[in-house]
Amino acid sequence: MITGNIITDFSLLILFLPLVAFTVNIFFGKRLPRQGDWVSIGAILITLILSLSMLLNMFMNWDPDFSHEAKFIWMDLGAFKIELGFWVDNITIVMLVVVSLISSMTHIFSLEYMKGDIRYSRYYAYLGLFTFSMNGIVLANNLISLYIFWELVGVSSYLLIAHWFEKPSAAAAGKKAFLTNRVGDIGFFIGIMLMFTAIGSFNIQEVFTGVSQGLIGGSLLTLAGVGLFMGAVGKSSQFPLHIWLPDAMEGPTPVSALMHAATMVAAGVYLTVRLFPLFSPDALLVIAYVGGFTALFAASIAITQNDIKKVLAYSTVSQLGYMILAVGVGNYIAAFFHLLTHAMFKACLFYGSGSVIHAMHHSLHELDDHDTDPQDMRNMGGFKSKMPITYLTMTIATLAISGVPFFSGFLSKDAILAGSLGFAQHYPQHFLLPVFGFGAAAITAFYMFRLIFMTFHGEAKMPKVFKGIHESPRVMTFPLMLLSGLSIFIFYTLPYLNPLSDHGWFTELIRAGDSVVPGNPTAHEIGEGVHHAHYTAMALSLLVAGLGIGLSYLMYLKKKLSAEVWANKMGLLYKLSYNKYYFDENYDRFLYQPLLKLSRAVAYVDWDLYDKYFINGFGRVTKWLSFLTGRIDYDGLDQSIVDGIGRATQGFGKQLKQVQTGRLQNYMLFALVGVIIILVIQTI
Amino acid sequence: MTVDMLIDWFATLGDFPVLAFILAVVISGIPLFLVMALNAMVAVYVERKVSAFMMDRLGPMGQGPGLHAGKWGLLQTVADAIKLLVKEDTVPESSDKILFKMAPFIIFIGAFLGLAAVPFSQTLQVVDFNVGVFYIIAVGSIGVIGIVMAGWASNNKWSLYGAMRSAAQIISYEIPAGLSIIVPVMMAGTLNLQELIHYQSGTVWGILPNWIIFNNPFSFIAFFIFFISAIAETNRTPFDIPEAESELVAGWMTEYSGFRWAIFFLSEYANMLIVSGLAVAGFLGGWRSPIPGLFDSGAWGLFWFMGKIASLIFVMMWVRWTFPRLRVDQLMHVCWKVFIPIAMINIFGVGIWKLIFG
Amino acid sequence: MAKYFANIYDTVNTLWKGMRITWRHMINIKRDNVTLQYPEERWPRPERNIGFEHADYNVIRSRLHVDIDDCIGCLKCERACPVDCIKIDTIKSPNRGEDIPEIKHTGTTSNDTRKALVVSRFTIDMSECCYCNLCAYPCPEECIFMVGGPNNAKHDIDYEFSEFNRNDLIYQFAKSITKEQKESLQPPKPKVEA
Amino acid sequence: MAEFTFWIVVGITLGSAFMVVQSKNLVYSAYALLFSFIGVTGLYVFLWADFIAVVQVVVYVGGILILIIFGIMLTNKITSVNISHASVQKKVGAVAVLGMAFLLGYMVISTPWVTLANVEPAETTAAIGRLLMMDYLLPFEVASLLLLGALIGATTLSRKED
Amino acid sequence: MDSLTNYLFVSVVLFALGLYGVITRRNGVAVLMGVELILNSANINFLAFARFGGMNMAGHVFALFVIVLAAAEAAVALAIIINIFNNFHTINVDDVSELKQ
Repeated sequence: MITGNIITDFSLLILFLPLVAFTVNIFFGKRLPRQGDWVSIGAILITLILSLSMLLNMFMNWDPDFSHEAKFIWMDLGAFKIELGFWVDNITIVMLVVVSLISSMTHIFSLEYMKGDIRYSRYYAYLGLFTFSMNGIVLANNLISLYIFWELVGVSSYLLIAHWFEKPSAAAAGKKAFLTNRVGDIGFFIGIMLMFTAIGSFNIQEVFTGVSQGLIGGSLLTLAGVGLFMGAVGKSSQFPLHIWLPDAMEGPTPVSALMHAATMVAAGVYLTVRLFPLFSPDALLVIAYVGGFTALFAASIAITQNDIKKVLAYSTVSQLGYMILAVGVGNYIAAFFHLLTHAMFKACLFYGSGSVIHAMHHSLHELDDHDTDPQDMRNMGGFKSKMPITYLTMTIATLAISGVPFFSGFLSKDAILAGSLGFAQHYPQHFLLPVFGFGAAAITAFYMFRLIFMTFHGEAKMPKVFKGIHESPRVMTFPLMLLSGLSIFIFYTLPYLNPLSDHGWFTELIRAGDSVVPGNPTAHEIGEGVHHAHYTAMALSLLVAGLGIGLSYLMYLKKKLSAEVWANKMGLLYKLSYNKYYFDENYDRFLYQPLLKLSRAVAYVDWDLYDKYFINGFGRVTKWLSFLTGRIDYDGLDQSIVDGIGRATQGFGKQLKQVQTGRLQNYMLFALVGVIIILVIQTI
Repeated sequence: MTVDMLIDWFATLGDFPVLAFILAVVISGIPLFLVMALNAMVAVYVERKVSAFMMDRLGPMGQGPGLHAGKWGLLQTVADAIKLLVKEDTVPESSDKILFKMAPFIIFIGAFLGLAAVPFSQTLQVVDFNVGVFYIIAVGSIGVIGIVMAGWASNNKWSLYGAMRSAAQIISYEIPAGLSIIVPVMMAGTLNLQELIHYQSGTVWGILPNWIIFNNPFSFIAFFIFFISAIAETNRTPFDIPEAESELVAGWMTEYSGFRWAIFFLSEYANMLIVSGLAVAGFLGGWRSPIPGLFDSGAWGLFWFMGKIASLIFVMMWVRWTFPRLRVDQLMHVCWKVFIPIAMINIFGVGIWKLIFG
Repeated sequence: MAKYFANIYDTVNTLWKGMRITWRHMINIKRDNVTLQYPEERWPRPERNIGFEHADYNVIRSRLHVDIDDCIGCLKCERACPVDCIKIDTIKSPNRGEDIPEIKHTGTTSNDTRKALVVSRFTIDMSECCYCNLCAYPCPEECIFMVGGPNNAKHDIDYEFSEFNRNDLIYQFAKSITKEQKESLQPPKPKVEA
Repeated sequence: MAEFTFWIVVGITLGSAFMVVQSKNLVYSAYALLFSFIGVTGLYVFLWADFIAVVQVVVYVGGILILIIFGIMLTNKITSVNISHASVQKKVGAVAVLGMAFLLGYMVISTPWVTLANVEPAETTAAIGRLLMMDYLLPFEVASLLLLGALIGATTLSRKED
Repeated sequence: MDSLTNYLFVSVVLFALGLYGVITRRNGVAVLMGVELILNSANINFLAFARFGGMNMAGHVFALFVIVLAAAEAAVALAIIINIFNNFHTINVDDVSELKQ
């Protein structure tokens, strides 16, 4: 059995191996054979093996209360200490497996997808940096190191999104992602600092203890909770900071799969799951509403998008909203469960879309067509026959995300919906939350099947391009197959095989903890509510999923209902959705432009007034003074004293150089005689 | 060991410390010399036989009981020795006489001193040094001085070239040899040869004897590096460029004949014995029996030790008669670019191995 | 780097191959041995000749042989020998042409020449012989000759006569005579009158 | 016995050291240096420093002396056996050195040395290793750096420019 | 032999001889040999103090450092000497008086 120390060692290795790969690749990558991709892949595979061994250890222990903490003092300033360390429990282990699995899949997938890229080695280096920082978030045992890695994740996401920075849109998307995240991070930092000033520690478990002792409470706790949640809003791209994620699709597709589907955006959810016990009821309510609204809202945008990756991006936002909703209603284990399952099938969907785009791209390249958008679904259709593996795996993932039984998504989504329904049953005034959830579920099923039908079914929209489409190579289909396999329910319900119940190792090993805020419902109460609403929720979710799928089937496969007609009927709504509710435009008009104007005014004061008169005035005075002292120095001092000494020295030197015979041993003899003389004087 | 024991024994007999010391040294030194002589004679005979067999010849058959063919020429080396001893002792006219005469003895002293620390059995060891492993390597370098002396004093370009080559080669190969012998030293945590052998008791994996060579993969590699370096240090083919007959006549030995040449030969074979002894003590369990626990005491120790040494010396001969001579650049390439890096990795690996499993 | 290790692997592999070959030869020495322990073992003489009859091959010079029964002790060969490898001692025969059975002396040669001398010593040092054949020509009885070739009828060819001792190369042809027998053959010394 | 051996060793050491500085033949100097080193090794053994003694043999005899001999052979026309080398300022040097020696000797005599009754350590190697890895770790590392520097420096200096 | 001053005297004499060699020899290699003698005398001192004084194992460590130093010095010095030989075709140190004014 793996003991505590070895867990610490493993965690260290898991954390630092990707960093090593990053360091090697960033400095020597170009000079290594194969541009050093094997370094990164080797490191990430070792990480994966270590994570899997920890998972195995978890199964063999079967201890829901397993918790291991290792820490050391990083900064000791007397009364003020900063400790760094690991907090490993079952959630951490599962999350580590998710991160390393998706990350290694991305590494492997990128082998083919990024082949021939001009910054190939740098791409792999950044992947390593990202994995390092993501693992850091997962393993962190205190808020400050969490924050450090949080920012590192931001940096690496910036680097990866803007990987093709020759494209202005990619560079802009990177910047946007970075800056939008910054807004959330300010809230996050405020939250951390509020906690620290009240409790005096960054350590998460000590913070929990402090909250339960009532060191912080009331509106301050709510404020701190909302602040911490702000971080999650930024990173998990919740409303209103969701705007960066769709743009981030400018990055390479494997990156999207890794960061914008499975890991980085899940960091926000992971944060709320980790910190769940300290959210006050009001904060939780805010979380629930933000999450629920985001779920529905993003889903409604996804319906009308035509870019295959944009659809998936909005779908991700929506699913993250789900998770946040689940945290908000207290069913945070369901949120984490959905995080896990979502990571698998969403990564699979992204890889699938990557595979499709890759194929399109190659085909267009061969036709020498650089104008057609390879990501536009309107140019696809009928790929089923040409790309059977991609089609099959993507279909499985779509079934999973739509919440069809026998697939993982059903289990987790069901749990979330049951949670929200239970919450609404308990607090009827919040009936909107389940409505958000079920609405989003229906829409999700609809647009996901829309994607599948538009891409793989029907006849080819561009026959010329269609001719060149071919299945992707093995290294690209392997992650697809693996991840779609992992989207089947059985991996989450072992050792039980009931496809309709999420009862399994996950629910047995990862138990909800009680909230430490006095007055919050306990885990047991929440569980009761969920259990109560379970069957209703299941029935409802099956119904809405079927509804969505059926509608999509009629509209896009059978063409019984015309999409255009419906769009026209909806009119304003369609337009709003198609243009993403004009969010970017509104931000631009009401936030950026006024800010820019203000900045220009400030700049005018700084440059034209302050610099010109004050600073330059100083400069002139100084120049005049220097001239004066220069005259005194050169003409007075130098000629008489400095040069005088020089001349005297020269004269002496001429005398003394007679002694320099150039014979080493003469010098030695002189030295020896000197020593003897000193010794004699000393003795006397 | 023996010297100390003898001095103690003499102390019980009476108070004559100076005489006791001299007696003890002489008493333990004479057998050592006999071992050297015997070793050279047997080894020369075996070498001739092995080389002949490997070349599908029969080797010396004439000299021996009955003085006739079919008697395996057992007395061949005796005859050789007699021939060498009665030969004229020639000293070249233009040589540096003093150094020329002194050089063989310096080489001989190096070999003799090294032999003093070889643990022939639990008790049969002339001196049991605390730093035995290191000592043997150290006195090995005295021989180099003798070789350079011989080469220079002969005042002959072949001799000088041979000597310079030999010095460069021996000094270079001392490094991988030293680095590899550190592996058993690290495993056992001692430089004392007896303790090193005591460390190698018991079994590993239940079957194999717990010799350091079987202990872990790094020491397995280290043994081969050490052994090959040892071959190079004894200037034997395929590393015999210092005395390469076809280029340098006989290297630094060109001008020597008769008795002095015999001393060279004696030392050379003694050196083989010493390096094999070090390899046996360091890697192959010293005087321990190959079947753990069986025949592992008393005189069996001597038997096993000599048996292992004999097999190693046989392998040296086998190698000699199999491979052609290396070029100088190949020799240095092998030493500096292959053996030394691998030996360093070995040391690192053994350290980690000891941390994890030790 | 990969090349470096491939190189090492190659080296080890080929070393092992080479050593296996020599090992096989060593343990199979009985089968593979090419050495002939010469004086004891010899190559068999080839059955067939080298293209013409031995009898015609008169240049052959392998070893001197003396048919001592025909020798009359004339010392012509001894004188002819340029390297003085032939040594002959003679004693006057008591009765010319008569056999002396106790020393196996025959009185007449095969040419019916009556011998006047008993050859008490006839040695040829083959280690000194230079195979010039000069001794064979003057011999009146044709009793000294090189074996083989045209003389094949008289004596088998013998070109291998290696010995462990150098003295063994001094071939004795005379019949052995003890000292007493020798003295008995000597004519009594004339008494010197005082 | 030990007394006797000690003075013999001292005699060898100093006698060969005198040969080193006095001999006309450079090669004889070098070989006299060998005996001087071996004598010093003997002194080390008397001082209970077996490890240092062995190190002395390895480094001085096996390394430095060979280097010196190589140096001689590379910098002289070795066709003649007698590589003579002259001395300069002998008399002044001798006087100065004698003065130095007398002063130092006077110092040795006049200083009241405190002698502690030490016992012979059982294991010097382990103790040295422990000291090197703990108390003197920094000097040890510096020494290794120095060796590396010397290695690279010597190589760079003596290689042929191409 | 069991007295500190004996060793110190030996060391003094060795030091003086080494110094004499350094000062008087014309050949660079011979100068180097003198330096080696001086270093050896220092080592004798260290070990003598280690045995008789309170220096203990620290003396051994210092001796070890001195030996390391000597090895490095010999290597570099010989490289320099060979370089000098290549440039001036002599290693007599007083022929190489480039330092002269």
